[in-house]
Amino acid sequence: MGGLLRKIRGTGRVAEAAPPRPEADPLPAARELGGSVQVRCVDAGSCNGCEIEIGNAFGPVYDAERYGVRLVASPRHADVALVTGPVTRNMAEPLRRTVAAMPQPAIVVAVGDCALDCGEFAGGYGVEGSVVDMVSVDVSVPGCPPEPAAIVTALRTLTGR
Amino acid sequence: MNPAASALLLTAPPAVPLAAAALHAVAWRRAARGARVPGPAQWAGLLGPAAIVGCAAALASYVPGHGPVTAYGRLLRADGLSVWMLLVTGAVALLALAASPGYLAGERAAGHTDAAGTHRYYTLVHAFLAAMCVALLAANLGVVWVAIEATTIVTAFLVGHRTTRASVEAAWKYVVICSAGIALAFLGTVLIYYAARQAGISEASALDWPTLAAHAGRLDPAVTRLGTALVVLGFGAKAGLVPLHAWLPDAHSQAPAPVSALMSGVLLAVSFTALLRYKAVADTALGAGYTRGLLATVALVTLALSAVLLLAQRDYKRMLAYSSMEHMSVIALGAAIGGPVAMPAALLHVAGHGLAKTVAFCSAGHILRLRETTRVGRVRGLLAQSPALGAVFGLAVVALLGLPPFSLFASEVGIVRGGFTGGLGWAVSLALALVLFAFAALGYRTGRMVLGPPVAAAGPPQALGVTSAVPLVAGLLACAALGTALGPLSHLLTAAATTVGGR
Amino acid sequence: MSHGVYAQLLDLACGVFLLCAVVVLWRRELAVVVRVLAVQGAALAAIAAVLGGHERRWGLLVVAAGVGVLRAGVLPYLLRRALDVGAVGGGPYREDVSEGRETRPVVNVAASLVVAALLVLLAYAVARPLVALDPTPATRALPVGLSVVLIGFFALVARRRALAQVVGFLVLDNGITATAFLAASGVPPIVELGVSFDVLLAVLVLYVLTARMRAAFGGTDLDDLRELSDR
Amino acid sequence: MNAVGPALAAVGGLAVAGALAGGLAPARVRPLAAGLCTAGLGAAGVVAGAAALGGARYGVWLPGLLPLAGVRLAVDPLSGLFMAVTGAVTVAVAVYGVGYASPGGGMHGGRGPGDEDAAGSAGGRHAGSDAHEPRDALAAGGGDHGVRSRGAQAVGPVFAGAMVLVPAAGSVSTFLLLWELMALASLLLVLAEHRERPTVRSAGLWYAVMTHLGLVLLLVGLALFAARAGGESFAALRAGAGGMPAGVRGTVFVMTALAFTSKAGLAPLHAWLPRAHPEAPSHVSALMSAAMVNLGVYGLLRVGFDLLGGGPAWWWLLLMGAGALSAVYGILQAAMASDLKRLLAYSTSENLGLVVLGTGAAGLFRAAGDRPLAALALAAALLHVVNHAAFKALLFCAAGSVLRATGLRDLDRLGGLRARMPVTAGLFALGALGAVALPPGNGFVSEWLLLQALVHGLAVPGAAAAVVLPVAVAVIALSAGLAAAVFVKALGVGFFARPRSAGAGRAVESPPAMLAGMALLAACCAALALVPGALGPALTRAVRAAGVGTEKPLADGELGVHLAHTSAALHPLWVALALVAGTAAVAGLARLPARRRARRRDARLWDCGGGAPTARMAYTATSFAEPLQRVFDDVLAPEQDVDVTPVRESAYLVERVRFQRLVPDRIEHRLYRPLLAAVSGLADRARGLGGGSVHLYLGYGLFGLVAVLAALVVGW
Amino acid sequence: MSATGYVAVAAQVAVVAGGAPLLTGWMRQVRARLEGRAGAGVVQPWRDARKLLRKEPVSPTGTGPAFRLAPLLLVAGTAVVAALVPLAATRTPVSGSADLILVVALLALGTVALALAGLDTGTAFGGMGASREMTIAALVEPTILLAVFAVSIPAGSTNLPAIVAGTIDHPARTASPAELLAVAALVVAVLAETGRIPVDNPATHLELTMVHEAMVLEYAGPDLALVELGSQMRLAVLLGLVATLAAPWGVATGGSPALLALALALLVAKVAVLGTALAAAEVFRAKVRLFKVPELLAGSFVLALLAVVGSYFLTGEAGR
Repeated sequence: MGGLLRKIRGTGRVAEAAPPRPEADPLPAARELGGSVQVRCVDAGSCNGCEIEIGNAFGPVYDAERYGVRLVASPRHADVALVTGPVTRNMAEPLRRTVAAMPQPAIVVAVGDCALDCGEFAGGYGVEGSVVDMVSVDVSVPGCPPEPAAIVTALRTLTGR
Repeated sequence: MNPAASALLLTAPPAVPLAAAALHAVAWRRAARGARVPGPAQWAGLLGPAAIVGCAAALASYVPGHGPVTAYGRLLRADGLSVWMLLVTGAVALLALAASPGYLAGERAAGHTDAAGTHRYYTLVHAFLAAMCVALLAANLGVVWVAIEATTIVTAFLVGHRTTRASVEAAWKYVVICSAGIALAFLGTVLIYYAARQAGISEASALDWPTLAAHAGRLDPAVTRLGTALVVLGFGAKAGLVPLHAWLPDAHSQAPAPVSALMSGVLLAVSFTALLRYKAVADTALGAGYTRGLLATVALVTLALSAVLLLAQRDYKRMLAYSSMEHMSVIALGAAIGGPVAMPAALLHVAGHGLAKTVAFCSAGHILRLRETTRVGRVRGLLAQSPALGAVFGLAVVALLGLPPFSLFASEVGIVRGGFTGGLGWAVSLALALVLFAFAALGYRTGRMVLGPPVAAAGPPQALGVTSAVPLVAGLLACAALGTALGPLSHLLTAAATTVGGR
Repeated sequence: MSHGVYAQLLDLACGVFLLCAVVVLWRRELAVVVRVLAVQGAALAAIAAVLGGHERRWGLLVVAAGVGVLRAGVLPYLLRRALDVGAVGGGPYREDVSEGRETRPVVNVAASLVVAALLVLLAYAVARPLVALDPTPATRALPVGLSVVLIGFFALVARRRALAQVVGFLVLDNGITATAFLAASGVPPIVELGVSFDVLLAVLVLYVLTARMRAAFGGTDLDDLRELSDR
Repeated sequence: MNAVGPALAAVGGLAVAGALAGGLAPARVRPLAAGLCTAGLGAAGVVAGAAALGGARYGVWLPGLLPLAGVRLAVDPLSGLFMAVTGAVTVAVAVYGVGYASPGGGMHGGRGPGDEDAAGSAGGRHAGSDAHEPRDALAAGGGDHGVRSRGAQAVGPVFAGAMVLVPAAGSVSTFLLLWELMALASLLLVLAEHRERPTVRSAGLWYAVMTHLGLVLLLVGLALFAARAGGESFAALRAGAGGMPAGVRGTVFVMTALAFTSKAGLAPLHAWLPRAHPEAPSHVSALMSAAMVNLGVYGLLRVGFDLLGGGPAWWWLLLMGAGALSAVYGILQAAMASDLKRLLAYSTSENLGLVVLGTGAAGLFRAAGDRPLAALALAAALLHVVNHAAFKALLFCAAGSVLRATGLRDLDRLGGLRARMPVTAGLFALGALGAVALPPGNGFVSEWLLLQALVHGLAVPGAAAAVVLPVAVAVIALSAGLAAAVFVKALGVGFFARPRSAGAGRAVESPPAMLAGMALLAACCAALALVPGALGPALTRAVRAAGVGTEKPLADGELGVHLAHTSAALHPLWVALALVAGTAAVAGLARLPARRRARRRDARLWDCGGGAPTARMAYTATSFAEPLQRVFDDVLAPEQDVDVTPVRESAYLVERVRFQRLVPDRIEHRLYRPLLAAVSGLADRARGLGGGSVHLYLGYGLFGLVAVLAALVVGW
Repeated sequence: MSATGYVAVAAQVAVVAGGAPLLTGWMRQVRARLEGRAGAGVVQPWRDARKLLRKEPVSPTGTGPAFRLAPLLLVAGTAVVAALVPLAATRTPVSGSADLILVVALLALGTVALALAGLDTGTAFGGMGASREMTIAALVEPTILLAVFAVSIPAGSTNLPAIVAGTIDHPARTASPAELLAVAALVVAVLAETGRIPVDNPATHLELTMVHEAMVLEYAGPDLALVELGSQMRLAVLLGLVATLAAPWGVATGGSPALLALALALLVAKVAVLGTALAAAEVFRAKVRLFKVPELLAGSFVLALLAVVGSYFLTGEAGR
């Protein structure tokens, strides 16, 4: 117990200074969210590279939470579906059902090249298509895998903070 | 009451059945093979019991108010106890003989008997009734003994009615065990006679019960104690009490249903009445302690034995026989306690048990005719297949279990209350525990037989004929009526109880 | 009849009476046992006659005669007829000889004699208060009556043959009647008449039942009678 | 001229009239005729009870009836309370019974061929008998047997009449007569559906033998009491009780307490309750659970407090022990039960356990001399009797209409009844609210009062109180918590979500008569929940008649429940209003910020994206109770066996797995099984006594003769 | 009853309703700071609530009135509790029936309503959450009531204002062993009741470990907002109750509005301190396996039992 306290006092604040707010005008749906975004990550068949980056985005260093973004367990609770990876044949129907389960206004963010244009896995026998083909994507974060900062910036455009 | 009327009232009960017996005996002799049994002759059989009930009712209205009635120079005497028992005998006989034609018709249809057999049956049953009436009305203890021995002899061939191996076995055991038991009773009577003669009572009235009861104080205690012990063993044998009880299940499972009804309902009680007579004498001679201890021990041992044997029983007629043993032990316990509550309760229990057991045995007869087996295991779904018979048999067993509307409940409560007031609390509690075993066993088997879905093998639903249903329902209603209100009979009951020590 | 002669005669009769009971237990052949039963009946009649003579009660003598005729004459005759019917068996040859003999009694003969002795002792102990009440030569012989009752009952229990059991029953009954005579010189006549009539009827019933048993079971061995049981 | 006399006469008369009507009327009109007589009978009972509660005393002696003893009636406010409760329940259940027994009505369920699921049908099935689906007599839709038979309809009014009259009995014999009449009538009613299921007969036998055991104990206890007190009427008992030695008073109390706690379904002698109630027709089990068990409590009060006039502390500690044991054990078994009526039966055992706990506490306080607190504890116990009668009758009637509509009792196969039987589901929910003892419900009021009595009991001197009372509070709290879990399971698993069997799928709402009966009971529950104060004066008089205390336990003239001596008070009406107003306000406020009136969208259930969730994926009663069972594993000791059938070719490929779990009744196993085994062993060995050989029988005779002669010689 | 009484009640409800999200925001902020993160700010829960209230209401197929009514009943029940409990003032119009047993029962009513809603959906998660929630609620009940029993002994009644006023008059009572044991037992019970770390992890995503969240997986939009507001208010009220029982100073016993304002301020401060302690404690503890929770609750039950028996033997002045 004591050791942990000393460690906490020692490390102090880990989160880096918040970069300036992105100027891009927020989406009409995002404006309704009013600075509170609840995110449900959906892995539509990614190689988990993007998942690691999303993890880092919510880690102490990038700390996406400080901008009002929170990960939640069920699409019912979520406003944003953070979709990664090319959509495999098995994940096509579940992805559609997850997006349908989210109450309006709902936003889909496609993370990583695979989500945009199937990236490395284009033409794979198991791949149904990219996320863009499957569901209407509002925001996309290119990169393989995209920087955590890029993901955080994308999310900040939704919260507006 | 003028002597002529009293003589008539006292001789009619034995005489009318005897006459009927004679009539049937003549018809038995002349009956050809296969001759049809005239219908009215069968229903004439009801005259005997009707006469008994009529005379008993007349006496019942007279005796409690004015004391005992005697006739033929004090040979026949009717006091409270004998009138009460006469009433019970008449009622049970009425039910049994009303059920007999139906039963015998079934037997004839099944080929077990023929016209001659029917006439022989009626002859012996009427003789049986006459003997019992004599046993009740006789004042001389010797004559009482002779009458009871006569009942054994007369019913021997009734038990052996069907000429099968089992009925011969039952008849032999019945005659040998009962005669041995009754012989002991006669030895006891002789010893009481010896003590009476030594106490200076004249030879003519030494065995006359009223004089004996009056002078009992002067009897020699040691001889009286030996005589009473032998009488309890002897008449106990005929009343189904330990140690010479073993004839009862065999005789009842083989005898025709109305006969076993008569035997269980009344014969056991008549021999117990004889025993009560001796108890009255012994109580004044030796003080109540001796007979109370002896009777209570015999009663509890019988109750234990019958309860345990009921638990593992597989034959429903033997089950009813053991239930008779159980109820006779409860009656014996009630008599042992004595006192103003337990003695009338015991006598009421005799009446209630007589009626309920008659209905149970007669319906068991019908069940045997319907399903041709006496095994409890092979009779299923009775209520589903013939509702009336199932209901009557079920209600009869409910009465025997001592459940309320029927009189056995009131009498059992009376005996328990009397027991605690009379200081025999421990015996009564032990008895109740044993009765609980019997309750469980009887309830389990009756439930198996009566309840459950209709069994295909048992054939189409069969209604119980009106003629055979009427006596059974009448029996149940009488038992229930006795249970709710005694009405005019309550004076007779108290009078009967006081004659044998229910002070 | 002087007092001494009366006492000796009475003791002689009682002695013969008790001896017959023991012999019934001792011998196995039914024919012999029936004859001993007749002798016992005669002894019983003798006891009654001696008592009647001593107390000058002619009624008692008549009763003694009746008892003699019944217990020494009629009943043994009935038993012999039942035996012969069994023996003849209606065929050219006699039925197997075991019918006439008590081949395997429930209790072997030696043991039953010991038991008989014990029962006699018990009878004497039980009869002590009876004798003490009125010590006359007659009442002093009461234990004999009681012991014959107990021996009769034991014979009833220990015999396998139907007729042997009937003999046991009759010995038991003789004992009781003897007790009655010795104790109070006989019960009132109508009771005595009724009792005798009942005993006669009982034997008649048993006679008919033996015939039926022979027809149903093919023999009179009581061990066959085990079908009615709770097992 | 007080109304008790004529009302009692009306009860008796209508009982006989109902019996005749039920027995003789043609099949079509029989349920109606018998039902009306029973309802009239109940109403007369309520009138008599109310009059007695109003302070009217009544006594009558009828020497003509009941040979050797005569019938004596004596009514005082304590018996008035129980007569009123029994009467009210009888009226409602009679109305319900008319609908329940009338032919036709809802679609008849019964076991659909297709839905025999392979998963273990586990839960509280008692050992031995396989639980093939109980075909409801009416579901078979036919004939003149079961509930509509002549016998059942004739015995119904007799049962109700006997129950209403038991509290009016004034002497030992009358009490025993009515007690046993009630037992016999209820036995015949339990056996009404003997054709449908084999388990009915074994339940009937258990019930008959245990009730008779109760009668034997009662008979011995009261006969000893009457003998020592020198009189048979209650007045004589009351007078003679003082002079009796402590040992006799103790024996009388223990004997009668065993009998009465057995009738109230408390732990050691409760084995009949979870068997008889599920097998009885539902309106009969409603009457048994809501009225008959109360008479066990009435007996305890009448003998313990009134006739014996209280006793030493160990009496009441015994009662509190039994009450606590059956409260916790009953509710635990209820939590494990998946048969709805068995669940309700065990819940009855729990609630009556709490009532007896309160009664024991009252006795303890009285023995310690603290009369006002004893009065309060007893008032709490009596109020809980009334509350329990109301909500348990409602629950059993609702369970009956579910059984009638679906032919099923097993919660694992029900489900989806809210959509198909909305009114029954709503009424069951109201009853469940009462049973879970939470604020707007009526159960909470009496349990709150009971807790107040125990909490204030610590002032009573004596170390026993200091240890026993906290444990009692813990027991009440644990049983209340578990009761909440039980009724969430019953309501949630039984009525919500989708049907898990064809029978449940075909359910249709019950006929109007049944709904009317249930509505009547619901109204009683609501009234008791919102204005319990109205019963204050009646409770005070009943408590004073029981001879516990003269002070007023509850302040008069209050709608809520005010304790006379302390500042504790409860206003259920205000709490309910606050909750309703709060809910409305929150609903209004929540809609405020949503600017556009968004229409409520119907969406598919969230299934993690996989296939649509089927009915069998929902939680059943067994799975709902699994955590609880694992927590109380050592208390319940469930028997569980899994048999795996491998494919013939290879042992590693599994063809079929059969899982079966059974939560046995441990008290029954530990107490009854060895007893039954011993008795049947004894019976088999004793069979030899009736051996069959003539020599053996004559041997008995000779042995008896020689033994008696030897005894005489020795001079015994 | 003076006007301040009504004002006090209204103020209490307002403070609890408004302050609860702030309390949760504050606790998340403390936790973020301890974990080196920047944290979303104290006001974030308000923003979440506002956003959720504006979203589109969704009712899953096959759900009935239980599903719709549960959130409303949860919030309303907690609001009534907030009104009853003397967080700020002891003499209010409702203080007559402010009974501790009633308060515990009202909170249990909210749990039962939510469990029924979980079962109403008919999904596996709903049933699982309901089953576990009811199991834990059943085991918490004895602990809470025994703690109530222990706390009520010195005051001689379970009426909350009487207890608080009594403790204010006799400050020594708070230090008595019985009171300490009772408050310790109450704290463990509060953790179990509100589903905080050792018993259940509010921020978990693993459905199989959830207890409270599994029941509300199907809620969306306004219903979800109410459910979250309800559980936040429940946490705030319970911490307020613990604070009032453990350190009742500052609760306005008199009638003046100034004292009321001071009391409210002190209430917020005390609850904030307790919130900080709870958040900090959560950093050091991990969620306990479901079937270890009964052992935890058994421990707290023993504490409560000792409190009751102890208070009887030690002080012995169990007043009426």
